[in-house]
Amino acid sequence: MNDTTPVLSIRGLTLALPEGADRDNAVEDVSYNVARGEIMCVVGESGSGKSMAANAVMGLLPKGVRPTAGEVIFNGQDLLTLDEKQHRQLRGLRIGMIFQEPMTALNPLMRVGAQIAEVFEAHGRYHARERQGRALALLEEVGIPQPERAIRAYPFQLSGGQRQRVMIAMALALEPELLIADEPTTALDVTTQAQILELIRNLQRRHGMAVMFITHDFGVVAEIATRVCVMRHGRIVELGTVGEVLDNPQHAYTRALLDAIPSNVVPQARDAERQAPLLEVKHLRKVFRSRGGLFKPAREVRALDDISFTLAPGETVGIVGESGSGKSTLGRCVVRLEHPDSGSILLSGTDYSSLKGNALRRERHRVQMIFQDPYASLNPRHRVGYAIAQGPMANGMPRAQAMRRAEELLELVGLGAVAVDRFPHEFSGGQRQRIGIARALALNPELIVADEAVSALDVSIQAQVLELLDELKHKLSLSLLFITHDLRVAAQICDTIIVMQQGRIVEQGTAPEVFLTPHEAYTRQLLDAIPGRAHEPAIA
Amino acid sequence: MRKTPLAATIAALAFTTTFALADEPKRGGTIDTIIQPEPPGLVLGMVQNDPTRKVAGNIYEGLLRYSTDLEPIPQLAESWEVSDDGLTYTFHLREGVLWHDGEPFTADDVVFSADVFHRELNPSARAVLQHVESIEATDDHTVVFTLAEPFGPFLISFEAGTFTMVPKHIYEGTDFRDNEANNHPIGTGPFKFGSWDRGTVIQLVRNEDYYEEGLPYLDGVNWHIIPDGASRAVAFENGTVDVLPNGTVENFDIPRLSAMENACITDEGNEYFSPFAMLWMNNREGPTADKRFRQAVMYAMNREFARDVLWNGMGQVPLSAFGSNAKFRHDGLEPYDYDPDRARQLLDEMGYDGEEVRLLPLPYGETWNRWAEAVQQNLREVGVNVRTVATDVGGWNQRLGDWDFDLAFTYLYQYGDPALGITRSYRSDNIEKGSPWNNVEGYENARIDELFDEAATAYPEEEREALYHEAQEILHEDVPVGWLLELGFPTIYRCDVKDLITSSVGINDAFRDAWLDR
Amino acid sequence: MSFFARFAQNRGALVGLFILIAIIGMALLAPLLYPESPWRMVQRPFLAPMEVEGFWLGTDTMGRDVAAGLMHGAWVSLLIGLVSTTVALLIGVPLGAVAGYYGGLVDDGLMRFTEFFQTIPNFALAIVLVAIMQPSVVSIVLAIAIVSWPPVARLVRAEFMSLRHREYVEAARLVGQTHGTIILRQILPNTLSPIIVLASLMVATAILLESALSFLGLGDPNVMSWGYMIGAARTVIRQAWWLSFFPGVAILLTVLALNLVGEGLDDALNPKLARERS
Amino acid sequence: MLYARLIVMRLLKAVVVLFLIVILNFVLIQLAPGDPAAIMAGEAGATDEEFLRQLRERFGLDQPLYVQLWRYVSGIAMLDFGWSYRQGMPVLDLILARLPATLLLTGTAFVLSLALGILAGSMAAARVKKPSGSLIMALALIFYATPLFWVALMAVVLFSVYLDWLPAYGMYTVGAGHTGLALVLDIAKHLVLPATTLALFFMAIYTRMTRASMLEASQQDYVKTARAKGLAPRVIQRRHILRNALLPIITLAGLQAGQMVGGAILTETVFAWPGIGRLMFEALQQRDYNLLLGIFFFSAALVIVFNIITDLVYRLADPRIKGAS
Repeated sequence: MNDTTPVLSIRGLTLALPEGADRDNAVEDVSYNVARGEIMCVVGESGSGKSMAANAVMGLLPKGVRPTAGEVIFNGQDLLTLDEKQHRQLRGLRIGMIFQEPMTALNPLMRVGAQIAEVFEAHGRYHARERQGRALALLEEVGIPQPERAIRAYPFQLSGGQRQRVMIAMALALEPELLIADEPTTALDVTTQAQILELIRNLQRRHGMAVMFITHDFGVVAEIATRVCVMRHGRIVELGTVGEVLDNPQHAYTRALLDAIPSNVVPQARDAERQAPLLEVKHLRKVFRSRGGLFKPAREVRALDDISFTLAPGETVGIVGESGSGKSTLGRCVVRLEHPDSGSILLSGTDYSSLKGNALRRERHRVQMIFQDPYASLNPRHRVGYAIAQGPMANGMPRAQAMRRAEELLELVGLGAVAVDRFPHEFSGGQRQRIGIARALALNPELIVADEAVSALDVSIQAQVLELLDELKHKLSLSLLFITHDLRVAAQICDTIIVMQQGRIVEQGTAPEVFLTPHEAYTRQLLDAIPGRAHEPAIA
Repeated sequence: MRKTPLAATIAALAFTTTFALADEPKRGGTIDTIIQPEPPGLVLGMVQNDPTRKVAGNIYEGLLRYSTDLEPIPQLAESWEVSDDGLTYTFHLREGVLWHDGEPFTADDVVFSADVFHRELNPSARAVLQHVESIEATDDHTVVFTLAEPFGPFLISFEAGTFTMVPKHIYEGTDFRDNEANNHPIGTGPFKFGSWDRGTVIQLVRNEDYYEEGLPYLDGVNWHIIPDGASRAVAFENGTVDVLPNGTVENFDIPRLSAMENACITDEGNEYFSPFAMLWMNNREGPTADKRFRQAVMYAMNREFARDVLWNGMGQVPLSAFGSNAKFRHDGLEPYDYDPDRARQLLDEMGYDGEEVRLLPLPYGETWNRWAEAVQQNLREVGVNVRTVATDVGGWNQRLGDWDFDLAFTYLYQYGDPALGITRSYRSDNIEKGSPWNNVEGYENARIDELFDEAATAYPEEEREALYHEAQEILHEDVPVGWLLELGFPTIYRCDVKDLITSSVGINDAFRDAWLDR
Repeated sequence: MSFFARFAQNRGALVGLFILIAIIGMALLAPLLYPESPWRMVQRPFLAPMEVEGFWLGTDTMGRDVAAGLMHGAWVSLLIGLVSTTVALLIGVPLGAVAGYYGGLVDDGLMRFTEFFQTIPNFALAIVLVAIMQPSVVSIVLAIAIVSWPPVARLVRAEFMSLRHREYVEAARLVGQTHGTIILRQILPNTLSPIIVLASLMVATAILLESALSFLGLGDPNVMSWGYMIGAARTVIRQAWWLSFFPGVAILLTVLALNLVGEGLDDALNPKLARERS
Repeated sequence: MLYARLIVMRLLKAVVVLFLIVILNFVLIQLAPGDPAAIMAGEAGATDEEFLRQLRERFGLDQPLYVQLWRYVSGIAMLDFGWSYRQGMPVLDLILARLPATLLLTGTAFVLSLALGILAGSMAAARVKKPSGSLIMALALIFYATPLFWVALMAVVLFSVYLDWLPAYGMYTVGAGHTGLALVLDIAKHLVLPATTLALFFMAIYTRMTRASMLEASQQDYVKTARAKGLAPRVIQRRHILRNALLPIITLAGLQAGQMVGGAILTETVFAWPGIGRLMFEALQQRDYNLLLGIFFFSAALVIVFNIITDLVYRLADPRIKGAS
């Protein structure tokens, strides 16, 4: 079905970064074609330069980045030679683009309909009155529920998935020959992601567009791509059809990336010796009330609704759910960053949920946490050694001893003792997450809560950190409450998995049970939505 | 009975002659001038502050006016007699005078004003009235004042601002201060109250029924309210206003403004009040309690410099407590010339140890601030440790009233006679907390009290002179206060405004005779 | 890139720094170059600039050397600016920190208090305070501080609000650090950049405020500040433009310099850039 | 209706704030040295105990402080602001007579500064790193750094004295007897200098704020979206960047209201503008407590009303706030 005449042809493209950047070129000598009717996936980890070529196509290169070699041919025209005005005539009309963050990509102050109509206006299409009608038709096509209402809505009134549909509607408004989608599903929940991918695939088939799809996720690639271009450090590592690349990767890097993807092979559940539970959560409830104040009626969100489970010493329990499921609130309640409304948390049989003030502060060392964001979890003004040592010091350990402990821990997480005197910004994201782990270990906690501890990391790094956690788990017989939105990650490391939805536990069981023989529809839905799952055996 | 109408007639004749020499007055036109600050009210007698006197002096009248050499001129009183014992004063009122509301002005109004209105409301009038035993209207146009004992300055106390004639038919039996009419003052003067646009302008309009034939020449006077000194100067420069009454512009602007084409300047019209700048020195405690220190201050200050730089060379450096146009001035005293060495010597003698001396400037504008800075520097240069304490009017009043100062600037009016203006600052029975206008410095000298008492009631004038001379010698030696300068507050006006200043109260009743040569 | 390199990228900031150093130099050199009191009447009044050698900026209404006043005034103006800003920070930072860190009712109460101060017109309040306390360096500094702390409190509060849920702050709570330690060691250091930038602008505003108070006659008569010089020269602005011109320019340059430096600091310390870099 | 409820609630809050302001200022003023009676006596140049006693009794200053406070507060509750000691008029009359002038001055200056500031700021944002953009910013910085009263003085010297284009002071030509359109033009002419002077500083603030805010907004994703649509830069600048950039400016403008009333004190003094700023300064000097308190009450009320208006405008401009409820 592929029409082989390329709509877009990138040849030997080199884009120079401004002086002082960490490398000379954003992309170097990149060549690939995107043909009508195909979805070309550009894959790479952060910093690979995968979006740069797309920006060059759109004429939206960041400040300071400029082409130094090569050409970008679109319909026989070298886009690099166009001036801003000529480029503008192509944008929206013949090339459409959708972005990663649907939350911020729409003007918050304009109604959705007006924003779509703007595309027509920009290219002088239709009479002003007709534009709303066209916009409505587009909203219908991208499957927004109640399009008549949506057209009058402001972006904040729509969900993330709906906003991404609006973005797609805008990009498709003038039936462009080329659609560029820059990580369009990364910010979405897995089930929404599946729907959007489905939508893009359908629209692409219906309109016969060429699509350039940029992503970091091989699962998405497997789901949608016709052809794949793997990039690393601004260079193309591998280029081929989806089958070639996924099933028979030629380059070591591609293989490494594919290997790093958490697989479907679920490790056997360890026989948790049935001993007294370390953590007992009983009937935990938590309702968030937005302080409506004078004018807004107070709104209630049931973040936790009668949650009960146990965690045995040395066990890893995974909490899985989409955003809004209450999984993070659960974690925060267990570490006592939030206070539950009712219910109890017992730690080795003693009540941990009713402690307050100084009593709580003195007991806090028993439960520690590994945070999600490697950038926000370390104080940029504190040296790494101090960041780790401050826990023991706050609990009465002399400074010198605490610093020695920090050195040991940094050795343990594989950073080396020299790291103590360095600042967080000198480390990469993966390294920082190791520091975060070291900090959590510093107080010899009975329980560690890991809240999306690997979600912000690139797949390859993610794999390394998971490996470290697994290793430490065995070495130190850690008890872990592992919170994630990613079922595959959970399956890798957890003994037991709890699936949450809207503050309730939907299903819980051993990892193989939940992953391979789910009982509940929602769990199945989650599993089905995992991108590339159909392709999984091939990848593995 | 000594009859004085002759003197009055001569004075009046003298004025008529000056008029005759000038061009024939022209009728019509409105004069724009400035009032600063905005007066609190326009009912003279109820309010006696300077801006009220300036504006309302053209609405209200007294029994007498005073020429620039302080001789009485008839106003509402056509003539008057004084008994030989100096105890009975008989005033014959002008007939046919109407209040602005059309009611006739009679002797009853005079009695009411003096005996009821002023006794209740007016502290300056009270000071004079305490010498008065009775006031009677013998007929519609004759009033007799009987004094308990002779009071030398009695005849000079009838100036409109102090002894205003107010309409009995409006005020009698009412709460004076809450009277509705206060918003629309009713007088007998050449101008009627027109309108008052708060913060902007007070307009006076010609009194068509004025008893002096042909007067006033002007159709009206607009008193503009412009709070900023620089803007006031600009208003004169760009022709918006024609007359800058004394004290309305900063001294530094005066040379420039008076040098303008068609601008005239006069320092006449200050004679009645003769503002006298003084430095209160606290006689009670601190270094200033020592006579030598106070003398040192007199020698340390360069008063000529202050006059020349700050007052444009206008005004007189006084010898001692009596100003140059004060009656009974003693000319034979040795002046306190600028002599820093003498000052240092005196300070050495007394053993001044560098104790801090607080200096309060007068919070009435920049000139006074500069002056305080100059005095501060003068004193520092002879080794006095001075700290200037800034205050606003409220703070200044309170500190003086509480005697919480070492040195403080002020200026006081002389009111034409030592018994009215000068005595109050030195008599020991005038030491009382709470007022910045009495014997604030706390000077106590029994001989001085005696001399001033005798002089006030001595009769006739020749007897007073000797007493006052002795008093001046004592004061000159004791230096109870620093005598800084007799201020020359000039009035600046367009030269085509004619016959502006015709009495010793200057602008306060200036527009009666003024006319525009346009 | 080092802090100074980032700062120096902003050419305006360099110019500002240069001017500021020059002004500080003036303040420091004043006692050496003009050991006599600036209040001394040393020459004929109203000497125009360059008219007499040694009096390059002329003399004022009383024959005092304008140059001497300007140099000594630099010291006073800077001091008033710095001290009042420090006092304002001492009020605003703790208030904002406590409000932002604890949130809830504490925050509500403190913010109502702050809003209350912002409802009274700033300059009017300053005037009243100086009038009540009577003009002196101390009362002026206090008045300026009292009217200028609310923006500090708001800024610090906003920073604390955004930082208190940072993961590193939560981590610090989890390891058992006390609230005091967290406020002082974890959050406060991270709010310093915007505070420093704001403070540099506040010094400038304070100098302007002082001059405005002096203009209305509410300056301290014992110290020669630039504001005093303009206030005193205002009445003779027509005769002697230089008397208000030079101190006016001095204020202008100082405020300008402080603003430029503030912008440079903002560039160099900008938390957003820092976040991107890290 | 949401707005009605909002306004009612805000007004209730305002009453509390105003009440507190009255009490605070009442106490503050009592701390000032001197009292109105002494000052009025002082102005008369002569006084005696009797005179002071009369005045104090008349003003009620002989009562204990709490009685005075209670009288004042209960008066305010009935919208009775008392009498001005010095001016001998009801405070309310005095203030209402002066308020329009201040509203006209600050209102004009506000609109002027906001309009020009936003215009200049968006021009500078569009010309970032170009000489013309830098020039705008340099000018804004200079206006920002120049003392307000100094500009006012210079403006008078230049435009009134040397060029004689504009009147130097006052609100209208006294005695000219203008009516109707002539009066409006006359007032407009008098308004030019004070309003411009007052506006300059605030214009500088808005210019800088607009530019910064627009540069920030232009980094937002939705601007990239708009560019991807092929919209012309002009349209993007206006419809996407400026509109979003205006939100923080509305907030700032609300906060500046109080500053502007404060700035009006200086402007009104220099230009002899008969507004309440000047009246306040005079009342303070005179220790005219009732008048001063009344002015504080009104200017605070002005600030509050202004804040409420800003809030409403913000709500109109930002649909998210409305929708959140």
